[in-house]
Amino acid sequence: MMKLMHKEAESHDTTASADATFRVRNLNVTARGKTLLRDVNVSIAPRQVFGIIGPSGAGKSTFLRCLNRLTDLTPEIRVSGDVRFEGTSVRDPSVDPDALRARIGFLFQQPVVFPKSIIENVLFGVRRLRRLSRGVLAEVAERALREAALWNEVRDRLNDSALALSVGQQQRLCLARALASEPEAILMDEPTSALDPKSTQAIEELILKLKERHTIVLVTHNIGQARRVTDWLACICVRNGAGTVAETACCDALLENPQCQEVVEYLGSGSSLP
Amino acid sequence: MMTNEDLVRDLRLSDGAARRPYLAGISCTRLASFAFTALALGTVGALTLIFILQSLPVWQDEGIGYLTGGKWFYRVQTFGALPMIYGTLTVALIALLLAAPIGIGAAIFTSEFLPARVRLAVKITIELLAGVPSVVYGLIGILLLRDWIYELFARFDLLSGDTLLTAGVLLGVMILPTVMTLADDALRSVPAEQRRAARGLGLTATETVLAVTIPQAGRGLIAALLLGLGRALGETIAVFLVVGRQDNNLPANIFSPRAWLESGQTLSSKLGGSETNIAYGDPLHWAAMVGLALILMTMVLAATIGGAWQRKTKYAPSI
Amino acid sequence: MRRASNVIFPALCGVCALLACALLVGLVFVIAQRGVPALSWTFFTDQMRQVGSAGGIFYNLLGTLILIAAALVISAPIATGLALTQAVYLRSASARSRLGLFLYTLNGIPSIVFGIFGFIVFVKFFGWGKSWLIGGILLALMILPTVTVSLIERIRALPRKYIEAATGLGLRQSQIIWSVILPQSWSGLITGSLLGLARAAGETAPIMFTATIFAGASLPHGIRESPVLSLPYHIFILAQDSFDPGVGAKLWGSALVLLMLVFALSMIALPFRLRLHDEAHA
Amino acid sequence: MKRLLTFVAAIAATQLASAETLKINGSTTVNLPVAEAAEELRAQKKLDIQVDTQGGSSGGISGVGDGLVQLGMSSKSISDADRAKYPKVNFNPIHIGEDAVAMIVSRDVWEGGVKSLTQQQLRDIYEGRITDWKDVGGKPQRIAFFNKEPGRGTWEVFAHWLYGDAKKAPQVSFPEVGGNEETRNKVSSTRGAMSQLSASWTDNQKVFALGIKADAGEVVQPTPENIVSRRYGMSRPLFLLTNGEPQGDARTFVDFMLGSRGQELVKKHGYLSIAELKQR
Repeated sequence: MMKLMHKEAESHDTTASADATFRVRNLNVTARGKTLLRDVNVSIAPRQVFGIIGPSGAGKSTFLRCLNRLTDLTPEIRVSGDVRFEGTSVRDPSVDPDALRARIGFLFQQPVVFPKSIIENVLFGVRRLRRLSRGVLAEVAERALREAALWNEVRDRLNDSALALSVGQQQRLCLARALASEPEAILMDEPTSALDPKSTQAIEELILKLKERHTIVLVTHNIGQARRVTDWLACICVRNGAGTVAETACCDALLENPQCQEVVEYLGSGSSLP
Repeated sequence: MMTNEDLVRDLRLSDGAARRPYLAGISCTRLASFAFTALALGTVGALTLIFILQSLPVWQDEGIGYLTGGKWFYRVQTFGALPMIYGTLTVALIALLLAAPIGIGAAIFTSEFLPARVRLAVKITIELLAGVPSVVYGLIGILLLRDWIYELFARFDLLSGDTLLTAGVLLGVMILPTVMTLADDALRSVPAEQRRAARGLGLTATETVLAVTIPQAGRGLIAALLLGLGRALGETIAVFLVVGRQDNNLPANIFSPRAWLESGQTLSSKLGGSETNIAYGDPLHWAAMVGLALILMTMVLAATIGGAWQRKTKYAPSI
Repeated sequence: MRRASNVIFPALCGVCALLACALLVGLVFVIAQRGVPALSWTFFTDQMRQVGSAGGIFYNLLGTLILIAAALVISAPIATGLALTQAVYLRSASARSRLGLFLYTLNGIPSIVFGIFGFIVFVKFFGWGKSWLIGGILLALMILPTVTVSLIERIRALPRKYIEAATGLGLRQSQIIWSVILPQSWSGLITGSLLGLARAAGETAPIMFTATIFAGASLPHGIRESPVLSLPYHIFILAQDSFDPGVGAKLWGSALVLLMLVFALSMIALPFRLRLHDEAHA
Repeated sequence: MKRLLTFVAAIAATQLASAETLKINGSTTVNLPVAEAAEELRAQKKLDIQVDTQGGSSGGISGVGDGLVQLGMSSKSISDADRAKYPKVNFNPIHIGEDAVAMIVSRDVWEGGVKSLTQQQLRDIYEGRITDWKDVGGKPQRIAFFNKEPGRGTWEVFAHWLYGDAKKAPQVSFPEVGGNEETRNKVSSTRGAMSQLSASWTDNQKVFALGIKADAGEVVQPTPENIVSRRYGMSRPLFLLTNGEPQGDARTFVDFMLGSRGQELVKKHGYLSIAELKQR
């Protein structure tokens, strides 16, 4: 639909950035003197699936973690530049990073469930973030599990250990856990890489459904998945020893007609279509 | 990174090679290893057996009263160990009440809130101090602690600075490094992803510690306390110098804190005292002394094995 | 509320950590402050005189060194055997874990119990009287778990490739042990021994009935009836029976020397441990 | 088992007779001059002497009884019970000096006006009938009695003097103290404290020796004159103890202790020499 919007990342214009969910300007990340990301500029529009592809080690996960300041947890990482979420700089001193993270869900590569019951896992965050009555909590749990398409599978065993679920179910449980606190955006770091094809399909369907109400940033290695679910794509490649956004475009444009040499190489090499 | 399982499997493969007919014969290394293992096991077995055998007369003479009797007068051959069991438990309890919050709090600080480099430095310092000999603690106890306790609690009209509390506080400081370093290990063993997941949900660092790290490290923390308790129960010299060594001092109400400000006797302070020399040669008295060692050993081993077991069992689904 | 608790809780924990460090550093400070005036060259080279109120601690220090050296020599082969049995020879997981539990048990036995055990068996049954060797044996028993566990951990951390390579060459199990496992893991033995000895050097309870006397021993001349002087017992006796103000300084000086010895042993172990730490986290 | 032990002890004893090291164990009170004497003998005559103080006087007696040492140090007489316990041992106490046991109190008691006690008052305190100093003429303050631990000669002398026989002493439980310095330290740092202490260790600066008040009202202080004249009853002999006549190095040592230098050492540590005792 927007094939004309095909630009080099460096000259990414700001047409869409006025109401962008995330707007990243001149993001630089270093760790122990090594530059991980250099001059990253990206705008991510609301209620879309924004895909991030690129070779391993280029800094895709690091970029994702800059968006909700999970990078704070690694002391040696230094971040500079401007990252805005809904118009507010995430690194503004007045911003409480915990409150920020509560508004931005995060799905890890490996599902991380706590050694507790299913219901405890779903409510793990929300019951600490908001003061809710028991009845409301039950509703919240059901809604989140339904949204994560897990309700029908676990409704009868909510008090069983979450560790007994399959990995695919665990990943959806993690999604439900994130959804329970009604985040505005959801960051996903290769959420299906540990899953079998069937579970992968379930997650992909969920992503398409969730984008009606949420902004989704999806890091993926799977070009087919990118093609199936993303609206926009950014390719993060290594240039001069540091990761940077080589190209941003709407999905089809980038995949069919990459402009940038690194992207051509990346798409042409090992990660051919599945 | 290979696991021990892998190593064992690999070696079993090569062990098969060793048993090929043309390499017949048993390896000397294996023989020596098993012999040394048997020696160690045998020594501890002999130790237990000797203690049981040598303490037999007192069990025959006093029966269960040896454990429940409140009076110990060796000159008239009355042997009741209860006041010493009480003293040992009280002193260890006080030590634990002191070391548990401080040790675990400090461990939470080093493992959750300190950067790795600083954490290592603090941990090394603490472990260094875990080696301070108990006789040195005893010196500090006589020189400073007993006077402090005496003045600090003066309004309770305590008879002297040699109290169960003094010994307990001294022991608390002694086991603090043990508790802290084991608790730190337990907290560090909680996978980092779990913390990250909680932080990703928007929980604060504090909420993450309380909701994720501590519950999951729970067994490890209990193990740290139990192993600390084991050390506290068995300590001899430091306690000996400040506990007062008063026999037969069972308080009327053991739950009153006032009872902690009395002098007392612990199993180890009794064993470290002059009676051990006097008792040898009088079968019954000697049996009573050895019996104290047996009781002490049982108590310490219960705590230590409990701790070891807690530490070993991986965290399981808690529901 | 949430933000407040997120400040208060770490602060509380920080106070605990600070308190722990302050307590322990304060303790070292007190000992150092009182002990330093006693230190001099002759304090180390002269023997004790006038029941501890004059002279130095030469034979006390020497006796303690003899005791821990004996403990080291006795515990090293036994610990190696135990570690190999546990980490290499035993096949069933339950037998291995039972041996592990045995080590925990041994580690838990109070030192005074070892003392009484040594008194019954060696001093009385064997009729050795007080002897440095009994002290060495008892201290070796005491540090055995520390040494063994440290060695086992090092064996477990061995990179798989070494064993694969050696197996590929067709070496027998015992050859692999001597050519690969032990050479690669002996730092575990050193670390464990140093940490164990740091504890053993300061122990009074196991040696007071079995191996050490207050005055009059010099170098041991045999096994039977051959006690040594030692620093911890010296301090213990002087703490109860110093009859002279002169003893005070010597007493604190002795405590300081003992503390330094114990710290030195731990410090020597440190580089080995840090290397292990770095490898584990690489 | 018992037979085995006796056998082992016998072997140990024969071993000892030929051993060249002279081993001494026992009372910390006797230890002071003995340890210094040992030091001098080691330097002068190259004798190999080991001195230890485990278990106090009882440790010395049992050490000789079990054949673990050639010389015991004891600040109490050998009782019939001791002889009965070691029927094969011929205990031979050698008197090398005399010491008195003083009842000491802390400064606040002394300044509160308690300077002496009667024998009956001491019994009442020891048996727990009097627990406050105000009942014996002092200021109101609970009595913190530190009892010398079992086996200490000091305690035996105290009990013997108070009850005629240590065995008749009632079974009581007080906080216990061991060595003399420990006693002095704990008494001086505790209000209302009292204990038994070798008279030579009382300095009347940190701890204060009470006089003993006779029924007639006359107060006897633990001074050397009163000890020599036996007016102060709570005194004790200091013994070296052997099994039979001392032999070899033990003989040398005993002779040294009874000689002029040895007796000087006895006096140096605050005890009465044999010569002083014979003056009476």
